[in-house]
Amino acid sequence: MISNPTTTSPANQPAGPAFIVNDFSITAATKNGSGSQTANLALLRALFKMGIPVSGKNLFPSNIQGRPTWYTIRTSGDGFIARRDESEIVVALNPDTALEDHDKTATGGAFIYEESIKMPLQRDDISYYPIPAKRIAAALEKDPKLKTYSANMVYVGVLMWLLGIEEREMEAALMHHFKGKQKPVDSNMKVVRTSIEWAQANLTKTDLYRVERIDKTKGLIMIDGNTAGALGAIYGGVNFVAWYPITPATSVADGITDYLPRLRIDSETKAPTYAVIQSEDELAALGMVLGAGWAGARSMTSTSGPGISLMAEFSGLGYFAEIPAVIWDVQRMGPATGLPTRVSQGDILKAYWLGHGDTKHVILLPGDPFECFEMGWRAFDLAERLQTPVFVLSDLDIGMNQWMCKPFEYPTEDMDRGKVLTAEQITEMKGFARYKDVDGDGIGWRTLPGTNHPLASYFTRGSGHNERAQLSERSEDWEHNMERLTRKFETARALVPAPQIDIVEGADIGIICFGSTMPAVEETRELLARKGVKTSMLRLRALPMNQQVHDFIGAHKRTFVVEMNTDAQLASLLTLHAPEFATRLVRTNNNSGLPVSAAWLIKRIEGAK
Amino acid sequence: MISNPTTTSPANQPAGPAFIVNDFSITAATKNGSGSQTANLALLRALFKMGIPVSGKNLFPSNIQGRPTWYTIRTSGDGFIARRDESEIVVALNPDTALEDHDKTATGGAFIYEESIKMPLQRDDISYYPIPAKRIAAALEKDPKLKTYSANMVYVGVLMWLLGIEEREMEAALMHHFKGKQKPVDSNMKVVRTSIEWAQANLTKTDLYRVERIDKTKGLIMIDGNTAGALGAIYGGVNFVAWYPITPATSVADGITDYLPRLRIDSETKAPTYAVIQSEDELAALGMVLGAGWAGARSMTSTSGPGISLMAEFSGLGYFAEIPAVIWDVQRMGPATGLPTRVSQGDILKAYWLGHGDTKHVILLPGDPFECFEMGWRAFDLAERLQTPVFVLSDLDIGMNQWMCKPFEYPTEDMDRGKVLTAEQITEMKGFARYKDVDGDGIGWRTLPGTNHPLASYFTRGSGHNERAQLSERSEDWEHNMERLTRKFETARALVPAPQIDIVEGADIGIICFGSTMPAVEETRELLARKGVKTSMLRLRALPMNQQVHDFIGAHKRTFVVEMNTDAQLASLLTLHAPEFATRLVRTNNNSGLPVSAAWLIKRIEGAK
Amino acid sequence: MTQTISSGPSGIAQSMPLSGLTKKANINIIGLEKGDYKGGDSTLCNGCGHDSISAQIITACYELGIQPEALIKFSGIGCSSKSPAYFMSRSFGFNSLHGRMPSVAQGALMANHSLQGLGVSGDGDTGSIGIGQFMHLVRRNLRMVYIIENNGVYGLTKGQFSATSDIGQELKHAGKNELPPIDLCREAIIGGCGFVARSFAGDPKQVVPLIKAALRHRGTAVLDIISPCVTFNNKDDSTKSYAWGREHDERIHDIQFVPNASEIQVDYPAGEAREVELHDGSKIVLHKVDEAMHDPTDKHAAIRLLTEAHDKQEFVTGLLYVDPNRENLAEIHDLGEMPLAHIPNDKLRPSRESLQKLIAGMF
Amino acid sequence: MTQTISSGPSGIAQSMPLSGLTKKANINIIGLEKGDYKGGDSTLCNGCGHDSISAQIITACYELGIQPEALIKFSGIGCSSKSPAYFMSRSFGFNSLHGRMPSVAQGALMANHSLQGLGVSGDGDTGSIGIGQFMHLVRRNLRMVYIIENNGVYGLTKGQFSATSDIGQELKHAGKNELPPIDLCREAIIGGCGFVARSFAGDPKQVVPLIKAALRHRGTAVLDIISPCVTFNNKDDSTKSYAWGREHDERIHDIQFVPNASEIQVDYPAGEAREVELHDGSKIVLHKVDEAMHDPTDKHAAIRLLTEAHDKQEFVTGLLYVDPNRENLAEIHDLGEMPLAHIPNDKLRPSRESLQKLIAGMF
Ligand SMILES: Cc1ncc(C[n+]2csc(CCOP(=O)(O)OP(=O)(O)O)c2C)c(N)n1
Ligand SMILES: Cc1ncc(C[n+]2csc(CCOP(=O)(O)OP(=O)(O)O)c2C)c(N)n1
Ligand code: SF4
Ligand code: SF4
Ligand SMILES: [Mg+2]
Ligand SMILES: [Mg+2]
Repeated sequence: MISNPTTTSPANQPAGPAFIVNDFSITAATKNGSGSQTANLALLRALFKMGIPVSGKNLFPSNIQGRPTWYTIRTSGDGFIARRDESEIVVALNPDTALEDHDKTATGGAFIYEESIKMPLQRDDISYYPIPAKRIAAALEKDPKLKTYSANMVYVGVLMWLLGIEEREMEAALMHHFKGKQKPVDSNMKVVRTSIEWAQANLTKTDLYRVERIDKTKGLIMIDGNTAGALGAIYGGVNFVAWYPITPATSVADGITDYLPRLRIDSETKAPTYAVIQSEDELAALGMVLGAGWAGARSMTSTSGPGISLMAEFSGLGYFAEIPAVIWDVQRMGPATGLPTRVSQGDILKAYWLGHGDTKHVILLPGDPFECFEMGWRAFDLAERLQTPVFVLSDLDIGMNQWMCKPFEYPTEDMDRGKVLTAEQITEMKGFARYKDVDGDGIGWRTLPGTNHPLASYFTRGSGHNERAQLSERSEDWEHNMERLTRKFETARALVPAPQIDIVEGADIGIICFGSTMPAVEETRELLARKGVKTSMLRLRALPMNQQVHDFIGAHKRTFVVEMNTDAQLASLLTLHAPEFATRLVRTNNNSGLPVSAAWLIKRIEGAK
Repeated sequence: MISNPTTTSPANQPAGPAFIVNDFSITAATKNGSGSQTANLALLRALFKMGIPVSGKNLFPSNIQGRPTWYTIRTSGDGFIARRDESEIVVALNPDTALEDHDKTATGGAFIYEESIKMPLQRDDISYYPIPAKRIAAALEKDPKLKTYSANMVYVGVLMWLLGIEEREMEAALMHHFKGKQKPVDSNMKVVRTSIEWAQANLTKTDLYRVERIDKTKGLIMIDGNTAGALGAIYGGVNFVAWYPITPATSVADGITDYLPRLRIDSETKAPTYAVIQSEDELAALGMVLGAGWAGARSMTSTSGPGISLMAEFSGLGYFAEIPAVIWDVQRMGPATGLPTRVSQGDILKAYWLGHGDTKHVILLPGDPFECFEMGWRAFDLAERLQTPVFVLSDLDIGMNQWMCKPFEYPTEDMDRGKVLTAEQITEMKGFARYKDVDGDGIGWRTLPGTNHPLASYFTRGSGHNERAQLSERSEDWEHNMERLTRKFETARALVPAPQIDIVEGADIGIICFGSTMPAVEETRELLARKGVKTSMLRLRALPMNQQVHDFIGAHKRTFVVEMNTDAQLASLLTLHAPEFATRLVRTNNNSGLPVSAAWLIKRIEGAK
Repeated sequence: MTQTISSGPSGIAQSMPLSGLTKKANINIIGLEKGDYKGGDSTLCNGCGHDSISAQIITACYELGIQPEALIKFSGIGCSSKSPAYFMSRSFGFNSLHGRMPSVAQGALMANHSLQGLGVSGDGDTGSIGIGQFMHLVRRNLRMVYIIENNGVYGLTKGQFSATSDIGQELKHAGKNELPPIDLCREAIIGGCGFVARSFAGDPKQVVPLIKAALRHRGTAVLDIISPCVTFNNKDDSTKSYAWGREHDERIHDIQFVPNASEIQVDYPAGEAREVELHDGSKIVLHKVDEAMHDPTDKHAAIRLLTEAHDKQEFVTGLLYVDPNRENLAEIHDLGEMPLAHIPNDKLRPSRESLQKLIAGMF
Repeated sequence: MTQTISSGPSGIAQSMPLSGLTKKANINIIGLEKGDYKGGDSTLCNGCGHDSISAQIITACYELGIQPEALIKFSGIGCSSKSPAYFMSRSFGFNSLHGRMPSVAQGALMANHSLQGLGVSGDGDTGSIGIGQFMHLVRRNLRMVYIIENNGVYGLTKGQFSATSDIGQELKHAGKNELPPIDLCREAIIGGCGFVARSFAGDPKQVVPLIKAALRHRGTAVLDIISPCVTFNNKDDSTKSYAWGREHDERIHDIQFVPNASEIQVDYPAGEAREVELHDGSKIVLHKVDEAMHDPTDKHAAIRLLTEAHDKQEFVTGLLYVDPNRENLAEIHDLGEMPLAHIPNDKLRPSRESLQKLIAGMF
């Protein structure tokens, strides 16, 4: 391997003030199914390995092959990883969108396009770089199937030359991508090197963008939230999973299915300590999960909007029969089938109240893959402690995009299996009453099916029951039980993860957000701070909300509620949580289907002034 | 027929101040499946025909035979028809509950019991009347099956004697019950007359309750809300119904199925102008209803809580694909299976937001059978005008109990079939765009499948689409479409039935309610008024709410929100509707599963003082 | 106006082409060109079996002279369910919910039973999440053509097992399938379906006549068409792959559709022919191609044939079972000629007097 | 502690009674009296077929010496689904949602496959809303006994048609049923079920041995028991009514359960006997009672028998089909002896080191 092959890259000439370093976005426009993901992820990771903070956002269609796809990589020396609205470096490999990609290229930017694409190139505010991607690929690749694939590695090479991306980090990135298999790495590097050489020989750099090794990613990892959630569940001891495929949640179950055999085979018996079932639909998925949770397993499912709707009846049963279960909802754009490959936070109010009658649910709100892992295991402790379904609301952006984040933290607490009575205890107690609030926290003690004691059993049902789990239609029993469930919800309020709060002295403006909007909010606050505008922030990490949320709103003149949906669902929940401050809440919602940008948020906040 | 056989009734002796006339409750305690419904409904209607305002509340178990059932008839010269908490006249035919029935009898009241029931009778504050119901029935009835049945008519006779209920009105009531069939009327009257004679010969009246003919029911009818809703739908031109059985909604579909053949056979072709399908479940029911509504039928389903949960996904599709449909939800007590034979208003918030993502629905809230009929037909006009599913939220009390109300009013408006383009119009317009807001009200023009024009067709889908109904994943198209749907919801706000409002000069107290709590609210206001406490009232008749609701809350120091659920769902919706007045709302909810009483409400209002 | 477009329960018999005619002219019997039957551009993968089926649907409807506006396209969710957007743009279409096409179709076609229904679903859409609605649709015998584009995999969600996946089939994350496939043809027959056929997307010669015959059927006509997913399920060891299909595709007979009113069956010598009369009077002529002659009116034989093939993990193609005698849903409900959706308002709202009478009985 | 209560996939074989013993003593092999198997007071109608079945379940479990705590009762919603509250109070019970018992049972019995599952459902619960979950349960072959208390009507909602109602059957509001009934036994066989039987609630002599045999089966055992609804479906013209049952109940053979380890079959002379070996080694001995001898290992014969009976609207009772060879769901998932629900926490959470290794790969 050549020690430093890219010294000749124009980007590596002594900079001069004009160069813009580590602070721009690259967008590659291709067709889905053409294999550009390898190219894009390799670019992303190579930059990451150069110590440059990056984020990658994949904008893909809801089909399998041939439709326009855009992958945007943001580099930011400041460490901002939110989506930006424009791109300076644009790679156009898809003729269908080349013109619009061309027009969208930011002033001063670079437009790199497959030479065979014929189009008017009349902008004088950007640099043009035609590249023979197809020709180079064809020359190197015999298998026709693989030709289009290799064409992607050509633009990787050209970008490396253009921006000064280090070859050894690219090789390391590909090594990571191909899980250490040398063969594919070599064949890809061959294309990359050839392309670098071609660029060196045929192109002259006229734009001003380049990257430079720094050390702002030390100690961080790069991972997607669905894989993180899957691992979190596995380290949380999940041992029963029933699920039904749906974008963008499928990779949660895939991650679980892939990692379980490696991590969870009983070392003595060699038997699996788990079972994963792909059910016939979402109703069955949650039905199985409740059955397993009831019988004592750590049980979960993963789905998205349409599945949440189909789980409404079983969610109500889980709430009322008080059965532990974990339900991951990786949110996509609704209503209805909506936009399966676009992000949204449109289920938060719906999941909170899912099910007819007086149901309400505990919800966890991870803000990045690090929290997907943490809430992945914590959800089971909460579900078994509270004996109720616990929802984890992630979204397509966290779930399917690569995020830079802290390395996962090994569970800090032992598993909490909740209130379960053994046969011995029942003997001592001379029986038990399943739904009696013996501890005053609203949570009864349960027994697991098979507990070998004549007084251990009880009859679980979704219809009205008394403390002994016997069918009852008496008003007193019904009211008594509902009061206990309300008390239990108060217990939950105290147990769920507290919000992340940053109160700034003298700030009139508060910002409340949750989930994947966090990076845009952080960037916004930093940029406003630079302008001397102080803001406080509260990131909600769970429902129900606690007193801190109430006080936060009370402590600020106006609080902007940042969320990605049409009806300002979180703003509604906050209004109900803190009615006396209702008028201080400013609906700040966006439902474009794209992750929100700091530019948008700043406009909304300044516009509200 | 004997002109006035009951002159000898002690109740008919010159009154004397001591008698309490037309102002007490009668409760008959029997077992379900024993046929006591005939007896109770006959009593109810006989009193009604005597001009005495009455209401009947059936408290029945969720099984078919042999479990305790209580039927309570309230007589009220004042015209109060809300449920009362205690009963003065108690009939005990069910040994299983006789003791508790005995203890519950109001002081000064009468306890009438089957002689064979052995129990301590030591209260000196009530009158005792043992009756040989079984013996008389056995003597008159050969068929063993019918013996228990006839025993019920014995207490009818005894009550007639005891309270002075007129025999000819009883005969008329039975005639009504048996739809004019003389035979069953005669056999029942035989038991009744024998029992009257027996009572005359063997009992001495020692209590002070009796009835007296007045004319406070003139021009009123007595009917259940489900039958009313069924007829409303038929007069609204329903021509497709898909439904799945569930208590307490089943009698809506039964009513439709029973009346359609009489009212809706095409006089020329003799073909039915309708189709009713019992589907395999609620998902299929709403799927069929949406298919039919889309194709141009006036289409509806009826269900209760669990069915609402199962309809979540299709409701979202109906909202987003913009398809007219009518969904009746006769509410029962939830969560989960809950109490199928107990009343609740626990679906209002759930139905409003049914479906994942940003869905919200138009909801009608009938207050009595009269409005069930009116909203029964109006719902179709709204659904077709607004091109969206319209929910009608009734409840078990309105739906299954007999209510005294105004006679149904024949539809005051012609059918509104909404915006539908013909082939001719499309020729003129040279095509059309299904989801274009041409009129500024957010409602596009639609065509019906089969419209014979090459440009008439469009492709309906639940995924993101542009104005031409083509699949689109572009942010602008999505946002544009969601903005139009929001605009359409504003149109709905103006179109739905306005609330019923009664503002009282100088009243600080407001009361907001909806549905079956109306009678208790009216009684409460009257009784408070007599004490000099002024109250205003707003009865919500639909969602979304309009400005009047907002202003009403603003116009009162405190507004009590009366509803039957655990989580004060309407109070939540009002908080979101009028956040600046949020703190003026007083949660006044009850979830005992029984219709609320004025006594309870007065306590809550005075207690809040 | 829509009264004129079609012809009620008896299908679109009026507009049936005279034998052979359509073959010569490049307009069909109702004066339309094939282009009038085309749809939007497909977004499916190159070589997807579903696209071939779309082409065959177009051919069948064009050759039969079906009025595009008189046909409704239905589907659920999936790659297969996207395909109605890729044929017959002049027809109305309803792309419903995953597994719920049957209920939507029942509602729409009961509201307007004069229209022809053609549904396209997938094996996951019908066999997994949708098996319940499928069974009940078939039981009610709604008049519609129900095409299952069966690739034994979930395409749109990138390759999971469906209820028709083979035992032993392998997929990236899921590993090896160990559950027996559901045979949707057998389910249909047992559910009371009167037209059940199976074919292979790569065999237009067999598929087109089957679709034509299905369009003539009185009730629900189920076509289970093996339609390879080139992207996620085309290993040669899979029964749903092209390679596999070509080898194992075991014919029982091929079919020539003979429209009404045609007397002579030119190229079908008597003796070898066996006729099945459909409800609208048109006939299907079956030709024996090998000794495994199958009588499609014999339910027991059909079930046995399928059970044996199923146990061998093979599939037989052709018309498997026909019973034109069972009433369809519209007939069961005694619907008249006029579709419910066209009944004028004055016939939908009973008279003022009728209401007065009812109220009189409520005092 | 719960490890001790039962015995993993091979059922509760250890605690099996010696032949005849249980008949004499009034305690069974595990020392329990029949009273230990009783449930709460029934709230069903007097004479409801479901109550007879509850009694027969009690008898079967008592005579087999099943540990009540080692059995889970499941049900959906309906009168039938209420009945688990009326037998074996010492067993855990889960009265789930309408039509969704199969999914709940799959979850519970995969979480603890050492327990015996016994589900009670209705024809509406299984055949109408629940047919989808039923088909997929059978396909997965979960080890459980699945009893359908089939009365051809919705009892709890006061008499509507279910998917198993007879053609021509009449009901108050709904009028006449014109749709063919779904035969749940045939569906089960085609779905891959390895134990399918039908009987009649009024025939304990046949029902009890069938339940016993079902409790021994390796996978899903489906018992469709005709169970008359005296209140809403007992017109003598209904196939589900007592009167009808007595007349038409067409036997194919009666069954005597012979437990393991019993050598002599006292009252069953050799020669007339035909044995089917179940997975746990116990045998079912079939006695031919008339010329219509049926071989329950012959799938084709079973399907044909049912198809003929179905077309005649008759039903055959007895053991219809047996195939003890297919792996059950727990076996397919290679579950070990220890139920998932009993695996200690330290085996559920991988080591700190393993996480460090994974993270190292994410830089
Ligand atoms: C309720 C619901 N669950 C899951 C999905 C995700 N989903 C879309 S298509 C599909 C499977 C499609 O498989 P199949 O019917 O075989 O069609 P194919 O793509 O193979 O043609 C699934 C699970 C959905 N759209 N809706
Ligand atoms: C989702 C849902 N829909 C409807 C109902 C109402 N419901 C209760 S039992 C029942 C039918 C029961 O029929 P079946 O399964 O045959 O049991 P049976 O009462 O006849 O024994 C119905 C429709 C319900 N409980 N849940
Ligand atoms: S993924 Fe498979 S089924 Fe879907 S379009 Fe591609 S080839 Fe066809
Ligand atoms: S209604 Fe029928 S099924 Fe229900 S308990 Fe009564 S007899 Fe049994
Ligand atoms: Mg498929
Ligand atoms: Mg039943």
